[in-house]
Amino acid sequence: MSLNKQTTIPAALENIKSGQTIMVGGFGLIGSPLSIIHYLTEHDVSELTVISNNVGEKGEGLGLLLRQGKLKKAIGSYFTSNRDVAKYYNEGKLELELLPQGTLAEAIRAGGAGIGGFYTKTAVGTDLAIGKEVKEIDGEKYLLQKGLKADVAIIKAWKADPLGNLVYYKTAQNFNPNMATAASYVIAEVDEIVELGELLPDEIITPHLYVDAIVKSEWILTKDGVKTK
Amino acid sequence: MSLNKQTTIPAALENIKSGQTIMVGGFGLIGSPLSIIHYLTEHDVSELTVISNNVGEKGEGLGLLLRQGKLKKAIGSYFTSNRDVAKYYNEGKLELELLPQGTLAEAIRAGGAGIGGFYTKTAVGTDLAIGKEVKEIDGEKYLLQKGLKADVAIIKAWKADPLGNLVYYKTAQNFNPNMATAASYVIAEVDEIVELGELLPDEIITPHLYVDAIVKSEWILTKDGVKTK
Amino acid sequence: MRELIAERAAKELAPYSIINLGIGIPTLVADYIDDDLHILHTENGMLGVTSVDEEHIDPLVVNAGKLPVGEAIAASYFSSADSFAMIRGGHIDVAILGALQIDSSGKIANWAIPGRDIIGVGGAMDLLEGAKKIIITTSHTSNDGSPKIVDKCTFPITSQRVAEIIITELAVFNWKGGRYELTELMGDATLEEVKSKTTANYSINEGLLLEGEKV
Amino acid sequence: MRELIAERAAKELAPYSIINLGIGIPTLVADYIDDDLHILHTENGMLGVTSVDEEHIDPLVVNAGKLPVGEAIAASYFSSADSFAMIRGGHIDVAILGALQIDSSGKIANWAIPGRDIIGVGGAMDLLEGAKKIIITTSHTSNDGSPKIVDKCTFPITSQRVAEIIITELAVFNWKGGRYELTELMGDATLEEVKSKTTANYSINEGLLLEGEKV
Repeated sequence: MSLNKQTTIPAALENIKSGQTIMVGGFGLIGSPLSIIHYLTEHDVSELTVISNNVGEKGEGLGLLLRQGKLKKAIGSYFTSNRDVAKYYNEGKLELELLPQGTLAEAIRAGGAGIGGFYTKTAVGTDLAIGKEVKEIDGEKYLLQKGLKADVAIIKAWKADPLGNLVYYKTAQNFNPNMATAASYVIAEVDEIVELGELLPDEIITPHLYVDAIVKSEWILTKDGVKTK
Repeated sequence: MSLNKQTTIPAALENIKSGQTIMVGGFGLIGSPLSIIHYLTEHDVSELTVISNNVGEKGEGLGLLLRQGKLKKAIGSYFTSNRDVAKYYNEGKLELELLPQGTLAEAIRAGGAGIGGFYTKTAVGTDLAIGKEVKEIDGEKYLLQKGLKADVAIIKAWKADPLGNLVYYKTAQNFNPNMATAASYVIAEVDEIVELGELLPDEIITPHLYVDAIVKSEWILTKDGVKTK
Repeated sequence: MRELIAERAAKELAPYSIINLGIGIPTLVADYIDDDLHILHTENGMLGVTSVDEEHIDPLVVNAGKLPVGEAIAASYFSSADSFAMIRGGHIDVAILGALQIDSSGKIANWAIPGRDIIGVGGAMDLLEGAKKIIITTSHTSNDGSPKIVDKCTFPITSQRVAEIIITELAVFNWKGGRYELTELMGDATLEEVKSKTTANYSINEGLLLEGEKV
Repeated sequence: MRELIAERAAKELAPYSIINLGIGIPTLVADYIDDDLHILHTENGMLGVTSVDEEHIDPLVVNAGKLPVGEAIAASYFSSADSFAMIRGGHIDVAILGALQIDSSGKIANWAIPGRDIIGVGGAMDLLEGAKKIIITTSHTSNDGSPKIVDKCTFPITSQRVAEIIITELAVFNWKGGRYELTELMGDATLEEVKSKTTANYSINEGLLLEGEKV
């Protein structure tokens, strides 16, 4: 198999355009594609809708793009830890859509799996159920959540082979494998690119059919914060 | 961790009672818990509803239980290859519920994941949509499928540790990891039980919290059919 | 005849496409593709299917027809739910499937025969719904000589979705502008022969018409 | 005080239960459990969480509070969707969570404060809905001294589901027959003190009453 999906970050970013919906992997900065985000700060793009658990942290990760005014809307579960989010939201500079974390993760999986929507018990009878369809199934109440899809997903993996098979590192996995399935164009930032055949069939988490481009990481999360490699 | 879930097949089978719904792993005989099924032929049980892609093959695997008259109903996607199924069905001795294979797999996953139901485009406008709810989401038609759950799941894995972490063998995986999540009591038949810690965190497919009992396989599928080990 | 159809179908496959092969003629397509350029998916849970020698057969490594297969480099295995997530989610480029009937509206019937017990569907509906492109490979007529490419399916349809390409031992049809267009005659087949064995409404590509027949 | 509550909560945990710990006091429970008997799940994708020495900290191995954790023997990692499938699907035995308010009907408010922007929920609603048993660990009153165990939550509730156990620095309540029962006084707390700091309707276990107070 001679196909090689490795490319540079700037080349991969040609696929991200203003007004698009972008999924961004990570739990805070853990497992977030920090290098791609760094290049996005220099990429001419605006009015993005991001689907990500958080908007990075204050002034870090996706938080950088927020401060640049590149984000129009954020769909996620926990925006509290980046205090800039409340500020931009109150100033009318950022729209927010808050989902329970499990509903968010499942909606992304559903989007990738061709599931139009699903019924969850989570959030039934709470303020997050306002405006959502309720259905009784076998005597229990459920909320309808539609699947989520994106134009582009930028994700972080540990290792890739040139064809795009991916494995993840411990709790840096989080939303990344789900987002890999749910976007029209998927860019995987990885720490290591190994020879074809080096990732064993049983250890591959994301099969290559989900991945469009592989780029090498340049910025990583260390004990002392985000650093260049 | 001193918990050891290994037990004997007869002891594990005490959890299977007449009238229950049982999920049975496997694609035909591949990845089917053949040893547990063998012991079930000697277990006093009847009126079972089985959820399984097929009813084994003719006179093999689940096909043995069909011939013993232990099955009341089968929910699956492809009953054609076991010709006994049509015979029992026509004689009114077996109820059938036919689902597209992807809908079956997703319904089992949903049952295990606390999803009450989901919308799929598969089967819209076909005979398998008769009597099912249709919903339009973002301009496209979808069918509602409820999640499936069972009282007991009998599955086949390759290796287990004593705590119940499981890994599967190649295409013998199929429905097994999904069924492991969707039953009140899960019995995993495995070819090998390894020391705690021998299965690496990154290779575990079914985390132990899904597994209630581990039993060693005695009958396996070989090139020459089902044989004792 | 079956080989001829399979070989022709293989020519439709773009490099590096992800392909799912149904049972029957579609399975034969595997013999005509370049393992280095095409990637086979099987819905029972494997990406990177290849052929296997008799001596290396593993009874636990099979395709959706339960036939032994081999493992290509960079292959992966996954659960049934994950496999159908790929199919339904639109991640399979091409599904090559057999058919009992195809009709003027592009609909396919390939899972059930009226009068017989309907007891199996397998992955047919998911594949027809989810794959980005559908190629139907089939004999042009049934064993009894009756047309399979008909005006309206009398067998239960598999999906509302249109199949883009039909390849038989006589002809190749492409879906275009709301109907099938006959784009190629196979072997020695003639327009007349195709016409006599096809009750579906279809157009004929200009290149296949004699000068006088063109509209 | 926080340690006292955490230590008491640990006593509620059956051997080999699968436990998810929320942020705050619940996180401290980890210090009082036996790693050989209890298994910790964290919703960001790990089963088999343990503590970690300063020198072995890996910035990419964290719990849901983004604090560094260690990997117990037989641990496993998984995606967010798989992790919440475990939670929502009823595969977590116990969730120990903090609360802003708990009311007479057993409902919990622990994700939003009226008047402040509602911009974070995380996994709170999933855990409260999906875990088999809920233990609430919280200070008995707010920083301003107002009761947290109230007649009716004035803060937005997290779920319609009832929390089975409440543990504070003053008391332990168990949900029983449609209301909370005060089953234990903590440290030197008295029935009077609990009564004065609790506006919820609750019953008192007979064993805690003096002979004359029993009904």
